[in-house]
Amino acid sequence: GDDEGSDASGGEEQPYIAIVSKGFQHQFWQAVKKGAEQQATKEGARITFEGPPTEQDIEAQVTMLTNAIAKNPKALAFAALDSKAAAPLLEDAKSRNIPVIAFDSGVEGDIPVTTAATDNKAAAAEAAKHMSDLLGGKGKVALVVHDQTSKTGQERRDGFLEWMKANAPGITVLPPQYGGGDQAKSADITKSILASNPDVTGIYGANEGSAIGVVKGVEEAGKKGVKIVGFDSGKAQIDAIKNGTMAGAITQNPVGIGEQTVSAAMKVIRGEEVPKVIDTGYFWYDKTNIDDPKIQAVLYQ
Amino acid sequence: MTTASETRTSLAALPVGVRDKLQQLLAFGSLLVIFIVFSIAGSPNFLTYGNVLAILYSTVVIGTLALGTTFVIITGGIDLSIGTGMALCAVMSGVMIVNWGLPWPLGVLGTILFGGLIGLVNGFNISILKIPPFIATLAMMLVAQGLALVLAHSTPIYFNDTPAYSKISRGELIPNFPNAVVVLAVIAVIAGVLLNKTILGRYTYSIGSNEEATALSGVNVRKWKIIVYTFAGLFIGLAGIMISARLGSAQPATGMGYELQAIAAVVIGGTSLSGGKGSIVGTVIGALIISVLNNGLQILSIPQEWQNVILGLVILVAVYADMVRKKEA
Amino acid sequence: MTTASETRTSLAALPVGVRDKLQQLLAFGSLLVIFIVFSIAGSPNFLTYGNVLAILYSTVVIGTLALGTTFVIITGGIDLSIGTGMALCAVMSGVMIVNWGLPWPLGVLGTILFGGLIGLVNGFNISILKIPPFIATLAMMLVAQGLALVLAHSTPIYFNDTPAYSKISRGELIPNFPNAVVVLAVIAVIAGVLLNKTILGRYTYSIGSNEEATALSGVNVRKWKIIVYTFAGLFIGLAGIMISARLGSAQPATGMGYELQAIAAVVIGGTSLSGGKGSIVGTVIGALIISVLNNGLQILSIPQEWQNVILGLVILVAVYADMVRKKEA
Amino acid sequence: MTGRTTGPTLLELRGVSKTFPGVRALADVRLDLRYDEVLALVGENGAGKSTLMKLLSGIYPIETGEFFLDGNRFEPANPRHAQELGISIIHQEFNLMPDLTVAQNIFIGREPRDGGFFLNERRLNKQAAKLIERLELPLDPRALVGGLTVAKQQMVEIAKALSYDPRVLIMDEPTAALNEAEVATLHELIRRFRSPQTGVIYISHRMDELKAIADRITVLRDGQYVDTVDIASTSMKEVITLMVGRTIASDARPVDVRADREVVLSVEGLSTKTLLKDVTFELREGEILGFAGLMGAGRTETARAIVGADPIDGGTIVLRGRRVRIDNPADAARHRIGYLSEDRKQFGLLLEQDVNANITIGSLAEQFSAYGFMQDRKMRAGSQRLVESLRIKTPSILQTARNLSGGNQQKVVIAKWLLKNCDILIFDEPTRGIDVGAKEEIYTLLNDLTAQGKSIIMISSELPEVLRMAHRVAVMSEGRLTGMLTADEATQESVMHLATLRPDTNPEDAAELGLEQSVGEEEIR
Ligand SMILES: Nc1ncnc2c1ncn2[C@@H]1O[C@H](COP(=O)(O)OP(=O)(O)OP(=O)(O)O)[C@@H](O)[C@H]1O
Ligand SMILES: Nc1ncnc2c1ncn2[C@@H]1O[C@H](COP(=O)(O)OP(=O)(O)OP(=O)(O)O)[C@@H](O)[C@H]1O
Ligand SMILES: [Mg+2]
Ligand SMILES: [Mg+2]
Repeated sequence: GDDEGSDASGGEEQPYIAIVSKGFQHQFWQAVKKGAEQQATKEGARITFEGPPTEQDIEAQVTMLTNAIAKNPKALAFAALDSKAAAPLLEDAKSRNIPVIAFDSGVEGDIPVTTAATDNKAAAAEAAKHMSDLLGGKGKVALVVHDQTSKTGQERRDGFLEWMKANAPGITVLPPQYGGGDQAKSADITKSILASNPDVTGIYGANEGSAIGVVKGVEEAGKKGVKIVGFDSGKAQIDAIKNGTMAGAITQNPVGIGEQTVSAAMKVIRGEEVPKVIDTGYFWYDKTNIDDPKIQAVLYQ
Repeated sequence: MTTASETRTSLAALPVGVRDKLQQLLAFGSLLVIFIVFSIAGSPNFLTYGNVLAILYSTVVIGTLALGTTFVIITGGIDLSIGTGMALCAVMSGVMIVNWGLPWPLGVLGTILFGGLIGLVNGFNISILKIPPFIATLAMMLVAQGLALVLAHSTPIYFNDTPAYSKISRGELIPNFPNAVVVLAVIAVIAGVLLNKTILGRYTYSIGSNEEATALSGVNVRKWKIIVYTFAGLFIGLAGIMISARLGSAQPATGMGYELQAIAAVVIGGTSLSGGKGSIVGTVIGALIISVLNNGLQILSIPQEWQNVILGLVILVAVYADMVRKKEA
Repeated sequence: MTTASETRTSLAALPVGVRDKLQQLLAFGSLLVIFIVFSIAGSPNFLTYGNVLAILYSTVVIGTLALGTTFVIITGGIDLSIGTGMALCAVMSGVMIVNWGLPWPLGVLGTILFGGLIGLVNGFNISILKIPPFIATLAMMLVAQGLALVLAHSTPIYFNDTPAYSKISRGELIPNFPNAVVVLAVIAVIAGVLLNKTILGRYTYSIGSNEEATALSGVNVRKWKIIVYTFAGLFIGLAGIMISARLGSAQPATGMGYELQAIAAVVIGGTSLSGGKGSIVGTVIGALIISVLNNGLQILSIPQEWQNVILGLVILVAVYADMVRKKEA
Repeated sequence: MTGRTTGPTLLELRGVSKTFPGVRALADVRLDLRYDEVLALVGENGAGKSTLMKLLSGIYPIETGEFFLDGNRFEPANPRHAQELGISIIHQEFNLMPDLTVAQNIFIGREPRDGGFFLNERRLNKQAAKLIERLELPLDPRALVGGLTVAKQQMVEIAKALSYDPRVLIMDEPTAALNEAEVATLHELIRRFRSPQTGVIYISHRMDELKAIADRITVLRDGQYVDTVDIASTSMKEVITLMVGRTIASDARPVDVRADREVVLSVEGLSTKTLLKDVTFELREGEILGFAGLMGAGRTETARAIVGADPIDGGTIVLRGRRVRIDNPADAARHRIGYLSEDRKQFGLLLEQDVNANITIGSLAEQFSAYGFMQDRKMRAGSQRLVESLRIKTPSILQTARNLSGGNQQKVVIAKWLLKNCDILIFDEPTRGIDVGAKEEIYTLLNDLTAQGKSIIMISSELPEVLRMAHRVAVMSEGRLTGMLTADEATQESVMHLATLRPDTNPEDAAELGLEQSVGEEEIR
């Protein structure tokens, strides 16, 4: 059982941590879940991990949060799709003395006792920097982003765009296209981009689905020499980097986020001190450092 | 078997009208069973005042959409634009209240009317241009989705400066009872009255059971179809208010997928997609079944990948059970 | 007006069969117009061999689903489970080929049959248990979605060790012409033959046209409905192959939303959701219209939020135009 | 002189009973059909005729009762089984697939195949053509059934039933949709069909035709067996008395011809793209204007065009001197013109709705609504009144229309128009499927309406009915009005003569109608 089912045996004594994430089906969130579960088993906690089907389903997430609180957890870990929407519920949690740990991207307000997150914008900027280096500071770059309204989507787009604007005058950036993180759709979009702009020299995929889509699209279009920079990991992306179709990618440390979140929660439950912010960091990886254990540790297959 | 035949004869004895009412009540059955199962199997956290409220509260948006759609579906039509249409209405509300700074009651009114406008366009395309409802509303679904992003510049519009707005959903005119639930109850009653007691309702049914015959009876079917879609549009507008009030912001990209859930609620409630049959009670029950299941499965901490499996199976069983019961009646 | 009446009379003169064929050709109209507009307005990059291939290639998965669904919709039914069902089939293919290490041709066969199994269950629920198609397939949609995640342990299954598998989609038995497009063409022809030249097709139309009468005529409607859904299921299985072959992996989380696009393709192609009417040619055109629009709008680099708006409007106009043309015919 | 038989009979039913929720449709009914005979089955609307036949053809499961074929007991399990036993039925309500062609409909389930799976459309159409030819029916095997008129659809049903080469042929009101000429064709078919191995059960409300076709008559009343009599030795009056349990007024011709009254409706040069050519006539206040003609003559289209159900190509409609424009039936309704369609299932009834809803739908807005709210009590009172005055047989006005017998459904449609207060009523085949007793009542009601100064256009394929009710008779052929006869001029012969004129094909006929030029124009156009 890849859920609390396994350790439900001693469930009663074990402190229960409810985790409401931004997603659940996608690999990134599965990796976070994995980290959380590992840590939970290590520290003898019982967790549930839930997230809405897409990052647009804010109401669904708010409802999940409501139900999580209804279960009176010892601690609540939460990655907000929209802080404002969740605010009253977090107030509620506070009033019930349920400590809130924010993860992935932060939660506005002072309710979260700690935030285990990465700066998506900085990470995206890093991606832009590497793209610019790969292209020698000139050329035409396209973006395939998973969505244009979610916080993650916007930060991973804007971080890239802003860095380019500021630091790479020689590079023209095409208007971002959005593929919903769907590999096939992203691949089709990539092919259209290549068709309408044959002179594109670099493409940035802002999450796993988008990045793999870009790779597929370039392959299918039979286009050579287009530099692809991706985001997150996953087997397909790792392979693409190993075989050179993808130049490199930014990854956060999803497993780490999961672990940090749970351990922080446990600390809070035990009444120990926790830092206000836990930076879970991000990493650039490519052919050169991909086998480096430090990188391997943060990648998920 | 014996019971079955008994039920049959005993029920058959009753006048038809009473029989129908009884069937509607029977429809409660599945909902009740599901609820009881969760209360027993479920952790103590399920059957608490707070959680029951949570269930009702989480039904509001889908429920609102489902109520309007019930009318459309009874006419034999369908409305796929309610989901993204709701998002567009939410954005309009944001534009009017936040960007233009209209007083929120005006903004609310305007948004509801704007929803009506969406419905009016659907109605025109379907009734006058004779475009199949599925296509007409599919097109509107896409258009609304796009416009919502355009008007909101692809970012949420926050109602921070009008705290009153959020009160529409979370406020508690009745202590410990969120307004949203009251709103849903009220509009459900209104919809029920309109469907059963007014000529709007009667024409809705008769268009659904035989459009040509209704027209040949001298009813201006074109006009009434437009009215029905426009009316359903008002609920889209209201849903836009309710969701943005709940979230405290107008989310331009949310909404896709709501149409399916709302239609599901209507159909689970016994309304036939081929038109002519249906009830508001049924729709409310259908909506509740869905949210009780969602809530219960989460409260029971069922692994998420299994939740949909169970949800699907229970819906199947619930509908089948209701059908069998009806046949016996 | 004059032309109208002329078309009418001249066409009216023709025997029904020929007239239908002609109308189907007319249906090409919208597609052609759209295509030409893009070719002119569009950058030179639209009308290139490569891009046309890209359009066809991007039609494969939706097209495959749409073909099977055409049969279901002509019987007056609907199938919402094709999207997530496809994902489940993709996962099954992964389980069989990667986890169990079956030779890929066997895996492909098994997957297609598994798709048939999904259809069989739908058919049973609809035909024997008499559950409305919308509900039965909605339930299956949820179940399939869940099972896909469960079977794949919520992670993609990669076909890295069977490069032949990807060839199914991207290989080029015909130089510079991906197999996937060939597959689509072949199954389209097969579907067309089955629908027009076999008793399966005849009963499909007959059931959709008047199920009761068909049954009274001694046709085993129950049996044939099950067959139709099972048959449509085979296409779900094949779609599962095509998408996982394209992506080189089985993605358990994709699929949701594909059903709507496929159904849209069918309906845009002139198949009536109330059953009895429809054609494979129409469905293929419908699917192409959608992917030509998607591709063209991106090629013209229209801001994405506007793309849906335009997509919606064009669909509306295209369908309306075809209707007017048909009326005149 | 009961019809109890000795010796083996072709078909024998004993002690058959059937109940529906709230209705005892059949109680201990018996019936026997001899070899080589046509047995007429008659009874009031709702007497149980169709139900009995549905049991016999395996549609309803048998509750109680014994069935014998050639003296051997049998139980039809389902329609197919009944067909295999040689029992073939033409239902009162059509069972056709509108989206399929005539040929495809006739041979559905028995398509000629190649390799068991592939259709052989050519052979299918050939077979159909042969059959149609043999039966001398005016049908095109390739025509879509959905586009045919009721009459033609009826013929498809007949062809389909005969295509099974049944031993027992059941016809449930086959002539309801047919006119004299077509009835004659059908009777000819039946005569050719009957043989020492076969027999026919023939349900009809048209007493006049029974003498012509039937050997014996079995009478049902309120779901019970009354008697079986030999045609030869019985008068129709007696049969009717057996049916309705009382004697009913004989037919009286209309008295006053209403030439003096005001013209309420005058139609001039009405034409449609499909059929109508220059139809011109006047309707006077308090007048019943009969419309006669063969199938396809254009009567229904005239009616549909007047009420705006079909687009008109030319011509004007003048109401009480005011020219009006009518684009859809709603406009017509606003001008107090009502149209009762010949096709109750497609254009008349809300099958899923209850009797009350069906009767009141037309009058809802103007009679039963206050501020948009329905006045339920008033509505029920209204429907109840009509249910009684038309003697509609239903357990309650809340019964679903689908569950009513054919004739009672027709009564419901009529009730709708009697309730709606129109000045001009266009009745297209109003008494289709209605029993003799009820017909009389309806005739009386129509006369009451005209007495109140309302005007009626009565399209009917039953010439006697037209001759009896109409003050004047308009005769149509090939979309033209070929004659207008006063009550005294109108006779079988005179009407039939005008109805069979073929001006477009036959110059003499054209000449007789003074149409030479117009024919010329036709050719020039
Ligand atoms: N499906 C049904 N459900 C309930 N009642 C029914 C149903 N079918 C028929 N009945 C009732 O059974 C009685 C007999 O109906 P049936 O159709 O046999 O009459 P009929 O003799 O054919 O009349 P008609 O001459 O009008 O066709 C009627 O009172 C009718 O209301
Ligand atoms: N409801 C209809 N649907 C389709 N076609 C129709 C319809 N009514 C009439 N038509 C067409 O118009 C022609 C004239 O039929 P119509 O019914 O007007 O003749 P009629 O004189 O009323 O004879 P009857 O009504 O006895 O068939 C028919 O041959 C048919 O092709
Ligand atoms: Mg009958
Ligand atoms: Mg007619």
